[in-house]
Amino acid sequence: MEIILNTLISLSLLGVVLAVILYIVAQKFKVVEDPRIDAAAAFTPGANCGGCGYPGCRGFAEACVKADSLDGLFCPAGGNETMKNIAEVLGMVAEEKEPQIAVVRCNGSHDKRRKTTNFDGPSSCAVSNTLYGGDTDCPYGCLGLGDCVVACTFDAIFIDEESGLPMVDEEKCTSCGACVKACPKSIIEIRNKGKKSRRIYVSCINKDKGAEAKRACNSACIACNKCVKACAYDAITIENFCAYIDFEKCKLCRKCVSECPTGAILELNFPPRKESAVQKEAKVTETE
Amino acid sequence: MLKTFPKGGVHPKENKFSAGKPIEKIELPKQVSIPVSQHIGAPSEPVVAKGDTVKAGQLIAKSTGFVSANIHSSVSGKVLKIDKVLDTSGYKQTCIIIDVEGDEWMESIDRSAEIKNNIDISAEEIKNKVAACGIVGLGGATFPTHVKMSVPPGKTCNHLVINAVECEPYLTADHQIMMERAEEIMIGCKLIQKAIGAGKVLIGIENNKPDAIRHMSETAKKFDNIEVHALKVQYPQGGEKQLIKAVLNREVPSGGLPIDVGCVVQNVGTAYAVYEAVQKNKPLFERVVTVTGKSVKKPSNILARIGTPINMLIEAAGGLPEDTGKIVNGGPMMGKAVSTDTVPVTKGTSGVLIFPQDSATRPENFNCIRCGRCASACPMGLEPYLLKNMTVVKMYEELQAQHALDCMECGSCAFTCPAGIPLLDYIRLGKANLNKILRAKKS
Amino acid sequence: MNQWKNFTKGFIKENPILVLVLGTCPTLATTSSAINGLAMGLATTFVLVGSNVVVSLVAKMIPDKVRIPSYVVVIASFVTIVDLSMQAYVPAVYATLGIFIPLIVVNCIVLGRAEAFANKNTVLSSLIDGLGMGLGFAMALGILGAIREILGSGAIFGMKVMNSGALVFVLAPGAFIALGYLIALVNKIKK
Amino acid sequence: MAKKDSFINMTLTLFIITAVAATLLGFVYNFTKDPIAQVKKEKLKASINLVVPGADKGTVVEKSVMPEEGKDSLYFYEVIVNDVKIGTAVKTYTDKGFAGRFTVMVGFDTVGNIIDNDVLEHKETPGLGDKTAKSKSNFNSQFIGKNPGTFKLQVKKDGGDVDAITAATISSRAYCDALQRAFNAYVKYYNIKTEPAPADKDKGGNE
Amino acid sequence: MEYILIIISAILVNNIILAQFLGVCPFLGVSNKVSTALGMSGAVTFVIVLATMVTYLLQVYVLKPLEIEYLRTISFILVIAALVQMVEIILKKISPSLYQALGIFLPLITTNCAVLGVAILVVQKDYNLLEGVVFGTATAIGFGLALVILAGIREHMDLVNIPKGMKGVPISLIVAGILALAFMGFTGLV
Amino acid sequence: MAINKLTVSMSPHDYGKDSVKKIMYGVVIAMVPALLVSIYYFGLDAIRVNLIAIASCVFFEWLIQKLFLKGKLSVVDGSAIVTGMLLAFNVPSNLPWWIIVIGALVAVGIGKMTFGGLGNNPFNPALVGRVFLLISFPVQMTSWPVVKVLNFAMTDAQTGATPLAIVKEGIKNGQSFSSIMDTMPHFYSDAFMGHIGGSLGEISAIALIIGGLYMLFRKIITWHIPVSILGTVAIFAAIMHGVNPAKFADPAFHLLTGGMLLGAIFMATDMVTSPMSKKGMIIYGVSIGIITFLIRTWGAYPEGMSFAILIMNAFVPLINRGFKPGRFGEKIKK
Ligand SMILES: Cc1cc2nc3c(=O)[nH]c(=O)nc-3n(C[C@H](O)[C@H](O)[C@H](O)COP(=O)(O)O)c2cc1C
Ligand SMILES: Cc1cc2nc3c(=O)[nH]c(=O)nc-3n(C[C@H](O)[C@H](O)[C@H](O)COP(=O)(O)O)c2cc1C
Ligand SMILES: Cc1cc2nc3c(=O)[nH]c(=O)nc-3n(C[C@H](O)[C@H](O)[C@H](O)COP(=O)(O)O)c2cc1C
Ligand SMILES: Cc1cc2nc3c(=O)[nH]c(=O)nc-3n(C[C@H](O)[C@H](O)[C@H](O)CO)c2cc1C
Ligand code: SF4
Ligand code: SF4
Ligand code: SF4
Ligand code: SF4
Ligand code: FES
Repeated sequence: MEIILNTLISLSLLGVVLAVILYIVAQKFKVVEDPRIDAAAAFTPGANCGGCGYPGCRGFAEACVKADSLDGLFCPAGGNETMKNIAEVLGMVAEEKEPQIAVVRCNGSHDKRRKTTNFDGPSSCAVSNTLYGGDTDCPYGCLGLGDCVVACTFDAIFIDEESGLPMVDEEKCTSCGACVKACPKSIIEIRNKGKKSRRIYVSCINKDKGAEAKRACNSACIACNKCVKACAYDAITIENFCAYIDFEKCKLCRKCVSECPTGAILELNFPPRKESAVQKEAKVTETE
Repeated sequence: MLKTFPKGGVHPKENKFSAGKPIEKIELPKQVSIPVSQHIGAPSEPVVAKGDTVKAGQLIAKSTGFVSANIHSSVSGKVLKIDKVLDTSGYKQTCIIIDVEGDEWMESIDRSAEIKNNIDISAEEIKNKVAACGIVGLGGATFPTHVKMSVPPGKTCNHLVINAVECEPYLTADHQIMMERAEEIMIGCKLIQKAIGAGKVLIGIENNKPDAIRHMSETAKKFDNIEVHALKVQYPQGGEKQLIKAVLNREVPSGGLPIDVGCVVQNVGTAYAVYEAVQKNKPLFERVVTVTGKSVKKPSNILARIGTPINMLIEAAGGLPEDTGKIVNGGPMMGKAVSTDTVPVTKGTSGVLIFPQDSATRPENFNCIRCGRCASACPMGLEPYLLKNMTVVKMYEELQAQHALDCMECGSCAFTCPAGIPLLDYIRLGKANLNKILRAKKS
Repeated sequence: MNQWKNFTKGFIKENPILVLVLGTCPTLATTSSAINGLAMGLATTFVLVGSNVVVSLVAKMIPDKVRIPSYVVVIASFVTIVDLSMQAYVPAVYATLGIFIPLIVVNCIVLGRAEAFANKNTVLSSLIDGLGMGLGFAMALGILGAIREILGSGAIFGMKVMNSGALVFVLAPGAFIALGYLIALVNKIKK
Repeated sequence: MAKKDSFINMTLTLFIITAVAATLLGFVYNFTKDPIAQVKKEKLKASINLVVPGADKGTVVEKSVMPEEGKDSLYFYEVIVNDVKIGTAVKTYTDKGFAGRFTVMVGFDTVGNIIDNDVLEHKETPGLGDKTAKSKSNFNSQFIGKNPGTFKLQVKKDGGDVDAITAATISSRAYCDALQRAFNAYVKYYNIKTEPAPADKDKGGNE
Repeated sequence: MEYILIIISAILVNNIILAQFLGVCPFLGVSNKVSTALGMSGAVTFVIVLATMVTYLLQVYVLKPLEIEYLRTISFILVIAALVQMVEIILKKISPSLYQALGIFLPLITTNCAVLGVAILVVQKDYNLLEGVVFGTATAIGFGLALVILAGIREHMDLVNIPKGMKGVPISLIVAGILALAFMGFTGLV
Repeated sequence: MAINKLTVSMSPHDYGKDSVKKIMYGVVIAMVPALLVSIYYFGLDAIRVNLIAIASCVFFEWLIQKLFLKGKLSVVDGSAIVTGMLLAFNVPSNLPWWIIVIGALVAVGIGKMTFGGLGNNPFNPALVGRVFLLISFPVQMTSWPVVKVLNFAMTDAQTGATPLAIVKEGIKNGQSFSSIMDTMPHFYSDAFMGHIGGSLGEISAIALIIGGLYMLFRKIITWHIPVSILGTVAIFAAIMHGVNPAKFADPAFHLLTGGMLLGAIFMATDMVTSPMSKKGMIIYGVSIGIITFLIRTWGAYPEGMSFAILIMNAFVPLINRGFKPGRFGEKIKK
């Protein structure tokens, strides 16, 4: 019995003493940290991809907690769901964002763009780009060395063997924008995913006059203005000899696609067209 | 013991095939395309329009800022168009394209052969003339010479160092110009010396050009305060910081300029150009270019007009060899490979080098074996393997801490690496990205 | 939560050693043979289950600043119980596991589970979590023990299968190396 | 979810938890105290019994004896069966092992013959030095029945009578050293007369 | 001499991580950068030395006289837990940057086997207070040494191409294994 | 004239002549004298051990590369041959073949390829293999066959101990250093030529020194590491020998025996696992010297070179961090 008593007294005394000390220390060195940061961070995907523009997921959570509203704060990897969760924790409203995806705006596959030189150097677009415009005549086009592939933490982008161009995997892409930052040619753009994942965009960013662009690449945008005229919604503008389709305005009517003489406008995930007359017409213009 | 710089450096095979070949002139091209940006600094602005007729030496593009340079026509003819043309940098650039009609020079240019050695002109006027004639550094960096001549207030310059080491293998343009135009060069030196107020002129020449050392020393005797220093052969002695260290044993501080240790460095070719500009009123529209290579039939030193496509020079040197694999504008250590043989000669073109197929590609590469040779070879005392790795993993802050910006891109590291790692490719990228970040931070 | 999933997660998906890499010290120290590893694993399982249950019961009442001390007391009580009982009833096993029994108290997974799971879940879930984690731990220890025993002394569960082994594997370096490759393998399999 | 930290509830919580734990443990301890003591005793007994068979049937008297050489004392366990001293187990040690201290239990009969011996603790290399243990090889059976007074406790390489373990001469030597220490102390303590120890204390000897 | 032997033994021969397997989790966890490894070593040294002293007193003046030594584990760990908690609270206040860097690993010191291990070893080895403190400090230095070495190697490996599957924990363990192999060379120094 | 597609790359366009391959094969050539001596003294066994070690190293490197690592095959670079040869040099000539194969697997598999192959390994592969074997198979690894022409005593069967072990044991047993040396007449000249017991490649000082000079001449290594190791050991040995000549061996003995020269010339100099800067190399060498001397004199093992090098390998990243080359223009702060 004595042992039990000794045990009881000494151990609980120890407990009490430590509790008192801890209390005092805790009082003396008080730091307040918002516990909501952890709560919010718990909802982030934890991929630390940087797509939100903050250093890592926790950094984003901190920014959300500090901000007055969630306007302008968005986690592309977690998407609307994450934002809803965070909003809930913080008692704010999340802005719904249309789902987005990366698109590669170069269509100059091997067969359409002539190679003029051999690049002898490390397999890196960024390195190649510090040297010269690229191993084809088009200094705007994709270098095909896959910096974007390396940058993507979600394995969502890969170089297609046949065309030598990057392809985006719609399932995996979170629109985090890492590839956009990685591409030294600024070829990749984050665009709205579109209804049923349907998108139309000009797959070219060259800034050269039509003739020159055409010389370098068969599917370059030659700024012929046909698409602009065809578009009933004013969605297409031409700047620096290159057309651009505003995804906010585009109604996915596909008229421009058939107008383009070089095939620079791409449509994705549309059902096949019924009549091929338009296409045929397009071909005729192309051969002219 | 011969003087040299103490740290790092390599000694590539010299291969000076064109040494001793007299400077020759070649016929005018049918068309020249003259880029508006042939120097470090802001591109110049064209002052001619399509259809204008121009004479050789006529101003065709005007300098657009303090660090910028005038550009003059190198031929007489008619402006065909102003368009973008692929230049030696590998990018398309605005060029003034002129159809050649003849070789009529501006009247103000003194074309006589007589050497004008009296200096009766003020420092200010020298600078103005140099600026007007669009003189830029011919040593490779093409930095506008009048800018260098304007010593910033608060600094004094007591030495003018003339860079005649020509440490790049293959190249012989400077060597040849020293053999043929020593006296003019000396007058050029005196002019620069006067403009910057330097007490002494020191000419550094590497020991592999004994004839030039002899000839220049002889000639220098006619002038006061000009000394010729023979230097041990070691690349990159031509780097200005190394040259100053070798000649004067002064170390330009990290991130500093030669003027911080009281020096200005000019290339011999630049000195000659200054002579021509000041004494003969001749703008910089032609320069000596070494055309050479292992399989080139007739390695030559050619006086070429700016804007001449390099294939004309190659033709003059015996034509493009069958087995050509790579054409380099400049020396083998720092020159740029060009993507076609139609790019024009610019003020910075010191050589056209033709590599046969078998030496056009880089050696087999392995993993870095951490031998540290790159670090021993680096004349700036950097650790190239580290800079490369940091670039790959994007550690830019660390890059800056490791003095990446001190790298002068001499290529000694990549030259010496037994694993064949393209160190400099990455370091350049790292520097470019780091500079981008620093610029963004500043603004 | 699906209790079956809760139970099985400890085996591969969130295996405390192979995936979470917690509790490495006893793992390395006691796996010089398969049987030692298993014994240690089971002892740990007992503590884990006990402490998980108690922690989930009392979690709501404990102020934050004394949370860890309190949990630690709970865990240590269980450990002491195991320690005393093993000394009394299975002295042979106790002899080899030596000082590692008291160290269960600091085995990161025990406190880790108390912190990460038990204090926000029900008693039942916590019990199952403890059991799953514990058995997962024991399994990993058993496997590692078996590997080291075979490579190190050419035996498995004490039965000789080879003439001799590479001694290193029963010593400290072999423990690290074997665990390293095992984790690499699991990483690969998980993918 | 957790309570706020106030002085009272921090102290109280920790108090209650420690108190409950203490009570519980107190009981467990009481419960296991005796079996543990038993186990410990048996373990010692067992090792004594190994070197002095019959010890389990008799009583054991423990003594601590300082040897002539060495810093630490040896433990003597006199085994008395039916009031007769049948032998003494000596817990001895050596510091000449390959990798540190070596503890050995050796049993002597009343005239100093070795009854049996075994390693208690060692740090030798597994597979080499650990062959000195009974379970690993029959190295130590060569000492059974020998009297160190006549049997020269040195490895053959050093001119003694002991067959060393292959490639573990150092451990073998150390083992002999431990036995010798035990023997010397034993002989001195009980004042037993044996034939003079081999005179030629040569290179194998101690300082 | 006694102390020197204790120090050599604790740092080189019986290195707490490489030979005794105590404190392996933080060894693997906080070794990705030399700077954090140094911070962690400092924190661990501080806690170990403090804990050794407190637990020693507890052992000698409470547990032993009252014959309740079986409470060693529970009372030691309680003391250590409270101590770590205290260090954490204080650190958060006076050096938020170090706190940030050590992050989740501070609480892990509680469950760092090394701390409790040293406290128990001091009692087992019958050291006196000074010996105990020397031993604790040396052990902590041994811990720090191994940690910093691993951090150095890992920092280097971040810059080169390690096979993907080996990155992180596996490669750290293998480095630790080879390191342990190398440290076996010190066998017999004491 | 139409030209073919030009190659475009960054400067420099000229490259030094040296390559990894040349360096590695240079090391192989430097090891030839030691190999010949080992054949002279150990006969065909020396060839057997070398062949097995080299073949298995190359094979495992190839296999692992093929199975686990992508990228081009690297076995041609010759580093596996060096590793194999050095592994062979570090084991007794009568080692069973399967132990050699295990050693090669550990050296190449654990020591090198786990880290991604040539250049990435922080530890010297051959030494990882050797120490692994030493700890795992101490009996086989420490029974050295006696060299053909027997010259000194203490040999019962066909195996004998190395001079280091003999001296260490003797001193532990209270003999004086000089009395032990008396049992080995002509020791110094024998050790210089290679007529002593030991691992395959470590016996002949002269052969190793020739190899070292060749590598210095070819600029494969620099003097810093070998000289600082040997110098440190010599100084420490001289001091201790001076203090107590009976208990401590003399410097020449230390330098000529065991893996001292092999380690200092061929193994500590492995560029992959040694520091980059000259200052770092000296720190590294001195530390190896100290640790070796420590282990040899007070540790349990008679030989400490392998351990010392491995331990210092671990410090190399820290040394590289601490000892940077002097930057141009940094000292001068105007
Ligand atoms: C690595 C390196 C090597 C150089 N080599 C030479 C050279 O051989 N000759 C030369 O005139 N300039 C060389 N330069 C350029 C000089 O640094 C410096 O810019 C030039 O001498 C200044 O004179 P300038 O402005 O008249 O060209 C080199 C530069 C670098 C970075
Ligand atoms: C921003 C900048 C300012 C410079 N200012 C001066 C100057 O005031 N005086 C001078 O002599 N050189 C000046 N220089 C020229 C450099 O000293 C150097 O000659 C030039 O960068 C090319 O040298 P390199 O060929 O060695 O690279 C300046 C260069 C730069 C980039
Ligand atoms: C890894 C290793 C472990 C060793 N372990 C022991 C040991 O436990 N006991 C021992 O006596 N010698 C040990 N040795 C020492 C050698 O085996 C030594 O050569 C031997 O003791 C000399 O005895 P011999 O004359 O029988 O060869 C070890 C040696 C090595 C390399
Ligand atoms: C001078 C020199 C010494 C070398 N020493 C060794 C060595 O001791 N062990 C080894 O495995 N490889 C050695 N190598 C080969 C190679 O560097 C080694 O296998 C790499 O560590 C593999 O990445 C050496 C190479 C050189 C050039
Ligand atoms: S493809 Fe681009 S935007 Fe999409 S996930 Fe990958 S990196 Fe992010
Ligand atoms: S899209 Fe950009 S980053 Fe991707 S391969 Fe093309 S050039 Fe490189
Ligand atoms: S290129 Fe830069 S890093 Fe390389 S040697 Fe030259 S200065 Fe040094
Ligand atoms: S020279 Fe090449 S192999 Fe050597 S350290 Fe530098 S990068 Fe690595
Ligand atoms: S189990 Fe020891 S530190 Fe985690």
